[in-house]
Amino acid sequence: MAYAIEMRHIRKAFPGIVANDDITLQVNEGEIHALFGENGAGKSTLMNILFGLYQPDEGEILVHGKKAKITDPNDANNLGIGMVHQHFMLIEKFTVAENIILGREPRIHGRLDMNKAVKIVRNLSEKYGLDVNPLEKVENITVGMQQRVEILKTLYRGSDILIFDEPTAVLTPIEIQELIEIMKRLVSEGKSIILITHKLKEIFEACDRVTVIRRGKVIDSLSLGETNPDELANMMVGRQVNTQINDEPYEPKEKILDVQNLTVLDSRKVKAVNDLSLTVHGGEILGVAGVDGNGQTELIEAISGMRKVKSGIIEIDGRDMTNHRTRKITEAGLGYIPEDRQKHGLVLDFTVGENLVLQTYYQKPYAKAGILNQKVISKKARQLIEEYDVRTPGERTLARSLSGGNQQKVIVAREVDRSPKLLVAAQPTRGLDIGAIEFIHGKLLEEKKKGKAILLVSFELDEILHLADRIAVIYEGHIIDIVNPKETSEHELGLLMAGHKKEESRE
Amino acid sequence: MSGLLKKVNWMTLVVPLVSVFLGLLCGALIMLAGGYNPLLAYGSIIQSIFLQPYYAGETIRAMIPLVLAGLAVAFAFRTGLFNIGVEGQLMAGWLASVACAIELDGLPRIILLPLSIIAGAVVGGLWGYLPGLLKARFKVHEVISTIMMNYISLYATAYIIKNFLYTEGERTPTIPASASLASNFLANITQGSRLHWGFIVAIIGVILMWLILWKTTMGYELRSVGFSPDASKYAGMNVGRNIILSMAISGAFAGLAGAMEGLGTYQYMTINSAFTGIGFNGIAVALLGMNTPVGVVLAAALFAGLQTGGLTMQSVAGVPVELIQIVIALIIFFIGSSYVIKWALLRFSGRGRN
Amino acid sequence: MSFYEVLTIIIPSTLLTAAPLIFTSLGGVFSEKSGVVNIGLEGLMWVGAFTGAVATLTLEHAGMGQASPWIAILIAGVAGGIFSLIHAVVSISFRADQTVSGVALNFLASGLTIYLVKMIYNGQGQTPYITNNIDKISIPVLHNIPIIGPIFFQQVTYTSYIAILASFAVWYLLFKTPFGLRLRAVGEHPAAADTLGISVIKMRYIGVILSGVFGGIGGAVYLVTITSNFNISTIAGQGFLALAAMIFGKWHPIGAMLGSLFFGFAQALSITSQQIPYLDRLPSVIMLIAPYVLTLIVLTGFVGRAEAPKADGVPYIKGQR
Amino acid sequence: VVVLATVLTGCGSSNTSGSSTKTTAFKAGMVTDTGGVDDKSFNQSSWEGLQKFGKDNNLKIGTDVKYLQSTQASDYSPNLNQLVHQNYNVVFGIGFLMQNDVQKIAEQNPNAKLGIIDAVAVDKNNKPLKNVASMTFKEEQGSFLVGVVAGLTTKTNKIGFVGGINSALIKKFENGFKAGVKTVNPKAQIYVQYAGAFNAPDKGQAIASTFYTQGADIIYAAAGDTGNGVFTEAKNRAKTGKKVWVIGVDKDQYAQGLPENVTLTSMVKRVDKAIYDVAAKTKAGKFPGGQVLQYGLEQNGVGIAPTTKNVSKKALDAVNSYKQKIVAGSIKVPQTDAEYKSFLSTLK
Ligand SMILES: Nc1ncnc2c1ncn2[C@@H]1O[C@H](COP(=O)(O)OP(=O)(O)OP(=O)(O)O)[C@@H](O)[C@H]1O
Ligand SMILES: Nc1ncnc2c1ncn2[C@@H]1O[C@H](COP(=O)(O)OP(=O)(O)OP(=O)(O)O)[C@@H](O)[C@H]1O
Ligand SMILES: [Mg+2]
Ligand SMILES: [Mg+2]
Repeated sequence: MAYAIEMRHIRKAFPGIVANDDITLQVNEGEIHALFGENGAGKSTLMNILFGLYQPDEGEILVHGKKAKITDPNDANNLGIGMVHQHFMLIEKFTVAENIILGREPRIHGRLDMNKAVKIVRNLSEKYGLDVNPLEKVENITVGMQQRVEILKTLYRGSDILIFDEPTAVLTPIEIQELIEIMKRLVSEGKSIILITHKLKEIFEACDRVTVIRRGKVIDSLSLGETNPDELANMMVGRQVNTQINDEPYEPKEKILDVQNLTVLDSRKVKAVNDLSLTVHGGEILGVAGVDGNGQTELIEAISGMRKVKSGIIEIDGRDMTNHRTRKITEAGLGYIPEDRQKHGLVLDFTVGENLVLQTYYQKPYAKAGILNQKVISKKARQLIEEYDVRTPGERTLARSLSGGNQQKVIVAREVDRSPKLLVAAQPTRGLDIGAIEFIHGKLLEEKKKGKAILLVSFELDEILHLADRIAVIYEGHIIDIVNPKETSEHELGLLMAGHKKEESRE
Repeated sequence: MSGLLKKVNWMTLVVPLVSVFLGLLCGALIMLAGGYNPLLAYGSIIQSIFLQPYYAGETIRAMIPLVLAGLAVAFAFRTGLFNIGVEGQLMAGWLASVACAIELDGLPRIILLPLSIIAGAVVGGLWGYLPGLLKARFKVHEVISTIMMNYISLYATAYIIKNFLYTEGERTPTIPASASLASNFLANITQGSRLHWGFIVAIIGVILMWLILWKTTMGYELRSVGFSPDASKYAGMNVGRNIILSMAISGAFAGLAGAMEGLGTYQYMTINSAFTGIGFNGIAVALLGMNTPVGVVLAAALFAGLQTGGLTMQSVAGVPVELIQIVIALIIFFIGSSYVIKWALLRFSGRGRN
Repeated sequence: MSFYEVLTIIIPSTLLTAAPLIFTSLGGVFSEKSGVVNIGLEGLMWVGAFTGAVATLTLEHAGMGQASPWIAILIAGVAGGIFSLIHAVVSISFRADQTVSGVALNFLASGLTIYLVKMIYNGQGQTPYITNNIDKISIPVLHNIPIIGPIFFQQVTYTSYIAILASFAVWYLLFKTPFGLRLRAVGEHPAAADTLGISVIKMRYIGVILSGVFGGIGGAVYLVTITSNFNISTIAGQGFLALAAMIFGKWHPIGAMLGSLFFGFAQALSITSQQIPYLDRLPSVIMLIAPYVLTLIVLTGFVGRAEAPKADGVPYIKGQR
Repeated sequence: VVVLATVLTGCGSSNTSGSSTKTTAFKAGMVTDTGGVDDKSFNQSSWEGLQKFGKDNNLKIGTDVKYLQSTQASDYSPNLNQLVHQNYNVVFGIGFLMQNDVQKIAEQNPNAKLGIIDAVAVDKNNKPLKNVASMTFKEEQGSFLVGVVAGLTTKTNKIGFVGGINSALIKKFENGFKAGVKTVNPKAQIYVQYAGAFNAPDKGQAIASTFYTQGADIIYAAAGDTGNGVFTEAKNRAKTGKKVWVIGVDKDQYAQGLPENVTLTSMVKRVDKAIYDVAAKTKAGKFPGGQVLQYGLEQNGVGIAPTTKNVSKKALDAVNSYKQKIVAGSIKVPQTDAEYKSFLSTLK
């Protein structure tokens, strides 16, 4: 029987890099096929080719056994191929319905027929159990719902082959479960799905078969019965993976971060952090677990002085830092690895060197009396590039042209090198491949050894379970419970993150 | 990789040259279409500005405000801002310097002259400060706000002159000699052109911009905020302050340009019923100069030469002066399309690479 | 003068000065909604006014009489559309900075039109006067309506009403038709539109060309109703005023129309006020700068946030990450 | 023709440029302000005057006799310089805006001969410059006469005056005009407004619209291109059947009032005459350097337009008699607001 999708010997090169190198991908009718690989392995590129956004340099594509020429998304749509993109493709000012019908608008004598559109959307969302409000503006709906809109877009176009590019990266554990349900339902409706993800767990939960790609080449294509997580992980990176574990003994030193009854409003003036208290001691990693949107971002922004504190106190190393300027707080000993490396962590159009002194450019020895000392700066840069093994032609290269993982390394180097008393790390490994993750985890543990206090915020439960000495679970803006990783389970954490607190909770 | 970098640098030099060439070429074609003789026309320009001291002098004179206006635009560009308001800031600075010179007549030269120049810079700076403030506080896009400020400046300066500094001939009184940049010496060696000491100010401006942007922490912050306000904020910089600062400095350069006209070229300010055009030319100069101080000087030289020479071209080859403006416009278009020019050049030089 | 008399003077001249602004600002709406900033409106009005003059003169000469200015307006629209192609090519296909390209467009327009005038009218810096301009008239029947008749329907030109109707037509086109939805989509999130098979390039070209057509019409209307000859000072900032009106109207066709009317009113008042007791005391400069100051105030958001299309001014490059 | 001229000028300049001093024919040149030689105003009539001079002395138009157009104020000086350096025997600066540049260049080139319109060129200590002929006009006298016409023609006893830029020069037009009106029609009411620009026909039209709506039936426009807006408005009104008049300025603007025929008369200012006059004197070796030549009624430097189709017999007679009086000096026409005040008091 013919494959739903068969991509033969696809090659695609970008300036300076071959993204896809003789890739062959075969997806059976009615299966969920996982595409698994490091960042930059070439997954998105391959899918963008399948969807007609890029043209392959070589190779051919067969859809349901028939040769297909896909030069733009229209062709893909006509062939029944739909794609849910890694970065959502939604127009925030438009309503859900408008976003879905865009490009194939129902009309009555040349005019938009919105009523019909709304009806269609309602029917679709009922049929597939994708609950959305057609008349709501996209800017006002949750990420999870936005993703449902993306899926509906493809269904509205009658796609029977759906591509999901890293759909779970932006989702909370609960939403992830829902999504997996939805995908199974779609398959049972006779659709075929290609799922891109970095998360082994999901692959084994959701998929039938998997194709592993590394640096643009297909390593293997096998059904999940025949393999196991470790094997896949090794295939992906091409070597033995040894995940870092926090095996250091836990002996907290003096209090470094002390947050008391903190209340912070979010941009919509709603209490995002609500009477929250926590402390972090030297020589410990405090993991903050929680579903996205429970106040993590606001908490960190408050600590780093990026957001006004409504009430409460923040003390760093015994000094009151409540509502002080970021610069002052940094100087008081805060190191900060922000959530969005490209937007907040780096000046992409600065050189690597300039980025490495982004926090210290105005201090001796990098500057005297307002005059920069280029020599010292580049010397320092070269040293850090060496030390943190940042893969870059040199310190004069623009940060923009660095790869995601290497960009993150630059930030870590900058923040850790200042050896701050308190290191706040938000999603430090999001979207990175296992190699880079290893490296960064290693650095965090080193700092702990040095007796620094580390506040680690992450949506990846296993990351927290691996690294944290204590886990503070945040729910609706306050710490619902603090648990010991050695004695807790994903199940318990899941419940806490969902707001269910057990009666006999440990201390 | 380093090879690729070299190619890029090579590009940044070639693109402006190609653009200028193409601009002049199109200009020639237009002249042919109009039945004029391009060789005679361009010849007359070169002949006049290189062989006749008067026009050489006038060219340098015209360069002075162009350089400063160009620096103003370039400086803002470097910090991620597009200052279309140079025109208005220039007029504000022009009036301020002239007013200062007239009102404080009697002060000794060593005080009055610098004071008048600074007055121009300060008021020009203020005129840039406001859009900066609006952007920092209310996210008002500077392109729009500076356009609005241009017209406010145009009408306001006219009103002030009319009502407070008026004299026969629709202008302010002439400034006292003690505040003048004009120089008989310079005039004499250039057959009585209006060349004045302002060129020193322009040179200082060029050096200043270079120092500020690349040698100081202030410049580091300005560029950082220009490239990425968010990252700068996370790095503890005061984004708003830097935006305002940048616009103010840019405006100050523009104000200086105005002061040069007021204290140097004219010795007074006329009631302008339309814009001087210097500000808009400044945009072209900055772009052609790739927003680098030296580039700005070279670009200013080209445009000043074209405009001064254009007058000779009019009388010798009979070509309407508007042609010069057309050529300048075309050059901007070509510079703006550098992406295509690079692409084309790479195609041509492509054979060499695999 | 009685207050009523003042109205019968100010309102008609408001309508008169507003008409060109309305057309041009509608042009601005088209291009910016599609995601292309258009600082070049001024230049487009230059081209429109120039074409309007030359075309009318030619048609008059060909004996078209009263019809000449009307046909000329349409020709000017075409000319504007063609001229705006430069902006489209440079800023959409060649990915030049849209503001830069717009500035250059203004340069080119003012240089080229005067150059051409000198070509066509052997060396003269301005065109002759057209004899058939579109006159201010009293609208039949309507001007007899008591009270409002003399205010709104006397000493007016049809172009003013056409302009106002046009703004509603544009509103309908942008917000009630698939074309409008797509145009706005391209201005908000081109990549999204692209994945849905909408050609971003094509839509933006259409947006810019339409802005050229309307800008051209605006310039021509200004010429045939007000100046009736073209010279270097015919178009002096009306294009930027239209730009301001568009922003003042928050990138919305109806808003742009109201903004234009308001600016027209400010100008009319700045002139008539000098004949009105007490008002004649206040310096006319206040009225002159009012539109610009008010635009700034609007932008500061005191009058509600003005939201530009999200991708306004951002060149679209396929597959850029 | 253009091409030919090009080539001629081409070689013409190549041997005059530099410091060569060989000058064959007599050469006269002028520099226009930004208006250009077709501004339907004084730039144009200056050029007409110079061309006539050229023809009468069969000099080559475009070379021996030529003009340079300025596109911005900063062009005046280079343009004037260019003609001086090309050894033109006499170089005219058109308009008071050029006063400063003319003075400067006159001082720098003592043996160049220059002329200036509407201004008096003086040196540092306000002495007339030896090598500049200053040509001024008694606009108030001409304006007085058209004022008389207006005063005798108005039916509504409401008359308007639209000025370009409120300056001493235009004040002469205004006060002369008002004086003329009041002299023959004391109860006439006069609206006065300045557009603030010589190149804003839209403003001119709006002001005219205001005046006419207020009941004025005659408007005197001394406003250059701005005045064209007044014509547009008048023609509009005429088309809708209202009888309104415009009084033109500088040249005989009768033709511009057609086909609706709205031009009552015009106050002509014979700049062409002055230019021709000075050019001729110079050629004859009698360059009136250092003199201030005032062109008034008696020199026929100003006056009412030759076309008098629309002027009543009665008005024409009045005009002639007043002309006598003014020339004779028995009427001193006011120039400034102050003089106008005292003039009014003498009327009572
Ligand atoms: N438009 C582009 N221009 C240049 N290089 C590109 C482009 N798109 C992708 N690449 C490069 O091609 C390689 C494959 O990129 P791709 O996005 O397919 O990786 P990926 O597997 O999707 O990684 P991730 O998991 O981070 O999404 C990467 O090195 C990437 O940097
Ligand atoms: N838009 C782009 N244009 C040109 N080159 C790009 C682009 N995006 C990425 N690249 C190049 O592709 C390479 C890989 O980029 P990418 O961001 O995919 O890194 P990655 O493969 O995810 O690495 P890591 O796993 O460390 O994140 C980088 O060296 C980068 O220079
Ligand atoms: Mg990546
Ligand atoms: Mg990807």
